[in-house]
Amino acid sequence: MTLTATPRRTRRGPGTRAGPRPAHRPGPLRRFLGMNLPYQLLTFAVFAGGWELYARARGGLLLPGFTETVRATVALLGEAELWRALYVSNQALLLGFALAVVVGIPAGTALGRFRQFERYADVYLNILLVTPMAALIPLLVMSMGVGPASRVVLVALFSVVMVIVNSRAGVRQVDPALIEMARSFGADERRIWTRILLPAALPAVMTGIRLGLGRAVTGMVLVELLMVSDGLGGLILTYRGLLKAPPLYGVIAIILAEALLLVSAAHWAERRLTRWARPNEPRSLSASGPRTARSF
Amino acid sequence: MATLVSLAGGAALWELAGRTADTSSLPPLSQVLGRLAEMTREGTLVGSVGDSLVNLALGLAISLVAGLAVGTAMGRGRRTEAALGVYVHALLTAPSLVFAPVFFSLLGAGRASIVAVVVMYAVFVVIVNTASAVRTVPPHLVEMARSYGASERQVLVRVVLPAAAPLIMAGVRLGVGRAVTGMVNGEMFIAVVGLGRLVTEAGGRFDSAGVLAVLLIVIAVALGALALVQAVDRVVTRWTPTTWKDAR
Amino acid sequence: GSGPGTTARADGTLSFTVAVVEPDLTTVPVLAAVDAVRRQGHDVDVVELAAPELAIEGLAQGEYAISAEATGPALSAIEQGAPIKIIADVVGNQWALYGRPGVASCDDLDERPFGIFSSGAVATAMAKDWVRSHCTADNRPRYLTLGGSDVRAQALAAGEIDATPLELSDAVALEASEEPAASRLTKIADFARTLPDLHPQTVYANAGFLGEHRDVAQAFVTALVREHARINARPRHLARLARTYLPGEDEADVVRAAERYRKAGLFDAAALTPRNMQGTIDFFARAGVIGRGVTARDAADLSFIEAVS
Amino acid sequence: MITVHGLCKSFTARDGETVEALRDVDLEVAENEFLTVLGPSGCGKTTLLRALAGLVPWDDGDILVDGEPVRGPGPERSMVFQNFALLPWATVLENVAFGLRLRGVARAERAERARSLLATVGLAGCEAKLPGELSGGMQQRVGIARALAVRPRVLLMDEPFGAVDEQTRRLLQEELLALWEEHRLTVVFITHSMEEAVLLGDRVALMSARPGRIAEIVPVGLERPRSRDISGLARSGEYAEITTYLWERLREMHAEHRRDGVAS
Amino acid sequence: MITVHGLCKSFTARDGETVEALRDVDLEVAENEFLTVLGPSGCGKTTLLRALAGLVPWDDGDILVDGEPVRGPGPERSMVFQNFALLPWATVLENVAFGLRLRGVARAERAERARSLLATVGLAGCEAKLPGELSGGMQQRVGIARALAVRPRVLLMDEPFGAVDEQTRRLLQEELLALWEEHRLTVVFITHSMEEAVLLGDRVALMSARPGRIAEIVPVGLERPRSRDISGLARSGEYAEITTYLWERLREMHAEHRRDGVAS
Ligand SMILES: Nc1ncnc2c1ncn2[C@@H]1O[C@H](COP(=O)(O)OP(=O)(O)OP(=O)(O)O)[C@@H](O)[C@H]1O
Ligand SMILES: Nc1ncnc2c1ncn2[C@@H]1O[C@H](COP(=O)(O)OP(=O)(O)OP(=O)(O)O)[C@@H](O)[C@H]1O
Ligand SMILES: [Mg+2]
Ligand SMILES: [Mg+2]
Repeated sequence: MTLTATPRRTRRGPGTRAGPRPAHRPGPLRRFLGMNLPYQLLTFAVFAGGWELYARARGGLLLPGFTETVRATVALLGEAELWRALYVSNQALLLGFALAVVVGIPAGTALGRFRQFERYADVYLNILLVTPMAALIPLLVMSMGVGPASRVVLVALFSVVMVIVNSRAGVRQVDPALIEMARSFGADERRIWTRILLPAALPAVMTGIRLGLGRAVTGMVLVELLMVSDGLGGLILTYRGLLKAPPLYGVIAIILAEALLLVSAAHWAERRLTRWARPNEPRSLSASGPRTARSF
Repeated sequence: MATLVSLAGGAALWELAGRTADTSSLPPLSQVLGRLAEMTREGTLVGSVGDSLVNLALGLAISLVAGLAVGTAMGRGRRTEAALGVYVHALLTAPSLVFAPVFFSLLGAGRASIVAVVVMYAVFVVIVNTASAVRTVPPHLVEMARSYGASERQVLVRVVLPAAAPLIMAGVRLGVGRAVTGMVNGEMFIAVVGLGRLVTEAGGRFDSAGVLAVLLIVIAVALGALALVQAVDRVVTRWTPTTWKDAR
Repeated sequence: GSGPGTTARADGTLSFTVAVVEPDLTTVPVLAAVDAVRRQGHDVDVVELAAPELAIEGLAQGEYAISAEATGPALSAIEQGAPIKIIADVVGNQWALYGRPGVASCDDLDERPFGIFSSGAVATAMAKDWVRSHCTADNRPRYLTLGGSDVRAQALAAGEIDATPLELSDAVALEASEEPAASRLTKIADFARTLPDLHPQTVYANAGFLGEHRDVAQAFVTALVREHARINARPRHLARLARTYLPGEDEADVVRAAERYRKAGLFDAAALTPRNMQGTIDFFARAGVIGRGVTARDAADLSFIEAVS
Repeated sequence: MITVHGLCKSFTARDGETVEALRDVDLEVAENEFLTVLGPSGCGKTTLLRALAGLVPWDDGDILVDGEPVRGPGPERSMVFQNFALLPWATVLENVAFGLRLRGVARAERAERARSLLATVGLAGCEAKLPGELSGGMQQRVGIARALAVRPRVLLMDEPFGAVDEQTRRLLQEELLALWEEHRLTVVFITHSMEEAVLLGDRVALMSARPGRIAEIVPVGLERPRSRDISGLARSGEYAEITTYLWERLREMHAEHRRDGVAS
Repeated sequence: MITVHGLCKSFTARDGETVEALRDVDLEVAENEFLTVLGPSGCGKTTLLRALAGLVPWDDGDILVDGEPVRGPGPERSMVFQNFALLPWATVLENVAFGLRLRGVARAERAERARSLLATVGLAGCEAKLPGELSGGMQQRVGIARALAVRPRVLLMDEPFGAVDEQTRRLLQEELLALWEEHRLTVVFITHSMEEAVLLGDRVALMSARPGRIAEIVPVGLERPRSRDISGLARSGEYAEITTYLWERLREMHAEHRRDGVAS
């Protein structure tokens, strides 16, 4: 809440009752409670407290207390090993995710534009969506080896579906009037793609990128847990093998933090890039943003 | 129809690639199907599929109930959203498998742990989609109901949930896909049972045909579950296409 | 107490749980011993887990009474005060260092890719230990962190790495596979020989269970020792057991591998002694898995195997 | 019947800016009067109507219906929405019966009342259709039937014919007038069509924008009943006179508005 | 200038049913004529305009522009869309320059021409805004500026003021007439407002529905230029006369239409 004064009352009759629910100016406590932070803090406290109590009551070797975990996390952040692991893991993440984007956006847009193509490819997209990639890892090792290539491919496989599905949805919901308008000015198919389809699908594509990023983090960790016990996944395996629960959960917390950070960054970029797509009137009914999830 | 044609095409392509590539990592489809028949005959397969399906059904049921409840609460209440939003999004993006030890600690290696993994995989998509579906319900419909004196519960039952149904169903479809993945992963990485066990064993033997055979089953299960959801979806959201056609 | 996983029944028999980790040939005698205990009227539940740490956690909580797998996590748990005791050997040191054709010693491995697992694993520790003692300072392989033994076996077959420690079963499977390069792998070092005191895989049990139900634990250990003896006496016994307990496996592979395990004399549950137990502990301490200060007396209760003979 | 006194209402937009939607609005609507409200876009017409319906709280002032202060939606008032607000998943019959259902009317009676109202608005036979299968004009008639089904004494209508093409609009206007004449309703009818405001209303309330207030209330002296021949009326001299007057007033307001820097 | 001869066009709907959108349409539009097309919803007005623009293929008949058969969009024709069809991600300036960009006009010239046209339509200063930040009337003016930027000789307008409130609409009508008078364009202007058709057009083409055909072409004898005082014109006797005639014709058509069982 800013300091701008609420509108000056032009007149206040004696004993007026203002409306069905009186719209008082909220007091400082109400305003504090009106913000998100208190609720976030509250849930965090409940969560941390519950964790700590449970761990104290019947903690096992693999279930450390909350405070221990926080201490271990802080200690981990000071260790070179962690930073090396982050570096190693994120290499695969970066390359794999880039691959997913480079492949996924054109594939998705093509699927959205060409109905016929889509009808045939749809079932494979569904298959890709439900296939447990973890089961494929042994095959991948057999065919691609254990080098960086297979890690990159696996990360890409994990994230590409989200990018494809959302790009497709984005292209599908492009206003046909825009395409027709471009044609009326003599645009050819290539121009329609570059000037209409891609920009119009951008919000949905960005959503796909955000979701794909989350999946890519999963892929990165999974491949390290199962195939190449290096990087963050390797750290997890190590601490798990040594039954060092606090740093184990420290690594998990750091992975979660990274995922959240990346996704927030993508969200931020999404908002910057697609400012135009946001409904600027709270009550606008039509432009409620791309219905991306709809077409999965 | 197109689906069948393209599946047949894919199968042919696979067979061809498998025969020409001649590496052990990509056996031709016929060999995989042969392996599948063999596994069925041995009797290991049927029991495993049954096991897995029970895990899947339980996990999915919990995910749907919890997902719809939490999602609706988050979509309707700003405070719930504020309180839970960060966690839901963090857990949506997090690699669920790293929580395997937690489930093990809390629930042991029985069915409960695997069901928990399934829920972990599926529930957050359902929550997020339900929340956004509920949030994007046209406000004028809610206002209309209120103008006829609808109570909060009536607004929810008569307006919000029906209007949100299409998007919610989209979330459920995603959730089903994720649940199948969760089922296999839980069975591979906590307690070795069901289809996950078959995959692990085949993988350990470098039996590509075996891995792919089990995978075919998993995919069939997933597509079956998806088809079921889609059928429900069609019933629940029969009204959507007609309005959308005119809404141009 | 012996924990929530164990209950005594009215007729004096027990109901308890044994956890096995990704069962393979080495687990088969354990399963056979469980059946022997069952025949005495006890109700034994067998759960299959995906990782040894999960078994250890369950043991520490008392969910499981007995388990058998990697020694390292058990020692870590014991060091952290978990009520766990090592009671027998499950399989001897089955690891060996394998190399590509032509790789015979450390000289051939200078700056070459050398596959290891995560740093806590025993295979990693053994490999590094070997490198430390066999390679000169300017003659070091380049470590490449890969997955478990099966993944490394594949990588070795595909020529991605030049050398790696492998489990016996994976080496056998590799030799039998169709990959042409695989059949000509060289065994660079046999860890059973270079590290004679190391017992990387053992049977361990919840300490409370051991205290309260000595007779049942004894019955189990006795049965295990007997099974091992039978395997060593009759070549086809292991293969027969495998048929019962690992029905999905390929018959020919199992027979081949069983023969190798038997020949190498790896099945000897009674092989643990206070001396080699201490040697094992010292090895893990050297490798940094546990600190110094754990003694064989803390970690193991060898009275069961002593009581068998 | 309806008394609005000193009504003030501001919105705080998301960027923290305050929009004064209504300032000091005074209004009296008599029993059985047909009041039309005319004003430029964004002047606060909808806000006023939502306040009358008890759907939004306001900052200051009173609204009385039959002398009772308004505290929320009430059974004597019923609203027709600009964008119809039909439930797309419910059939036409269910939509019309929606208000009755919320009020616990039994199924059989619901159906009967809805059916007879559908006949009144010329939609007999469409009971089982979905709203998406109807044209805009038909949808709006469903909305009107729904509003009438709860037997309100006050009908609040927010640009109900805005989205309808001109020919259909005229028909709907005639039907509305006929209904009003028959049921003796009190109607507050918002529009931004001057023609419509004059042809339908007993009085036209002209609103000005930023802040929204009632600039003037113009009585319309056209004869009643008008439902028979609206188009004929539109060619009368009296109509032309009122329209000319209103048009000038609007133009002045519009000019002021533009001068104040708020683009149209 | 434009000759349409025997134009037929059917659509096959998704359920396999065939809709005859246009049947045997004949039409002549002279150089610099302002032709308005009036007809009920769904009668095929948009289809006709899209055919003129070269955006849809037709089944039978010819369209000639300057004696040349139309085979696709051409630089001499330019369209203003009912729903504006502005690129929501591009600034107002980029939107206006869109057609120029597609035609390879250099950046500097593009910007200059767009800027001057924006000034013409009264939007100087809005160059850097996004369409979402403009009101409906302003958006429509951007669409008109975009259509004019490519210097067409024929302007095809599809209910351009349908979504705009009445006051703004009148202003836009005046601005359009002024532009038309200045640039000597040929305009085909679709509307479903009778008033608009009469006030703007040299002739009004009345269309009937199912199948869509030109029922009648009514010349409008109102004096030119009209851009100065459209509202004044609307009160003239001549206007009333034409409107009355058109209204009766539409009413007849509407009645036929309803009799034929196609609800409004
Ligand atoms: N929920 C809201 N939050 C913020 N501002 C609002 C809200 N509702 C309305 N306004 C603002 O209040 C003013 C009046 O809005 P209102 O909807 O009453 O106008 P209107 O006269 O009905 O316009 P129209 O003819 O376009 O429907 C407008 O400036 C609008 O932007
Ligand atoms: N792409 C299409 N597929 C099938 N039918 C179509 C298509 N486009 C138009 N039609 C049909 O053709 C007829 C004429 O449509 P058109 O859009 O030209 O009408 P219109 O006169 O512009 O109507 P309105 O005033 O509502 O804009 C309608 O019955 C419509 O349903
Ligand atoms: Mg309004
Ligand atoms: Mg049209």
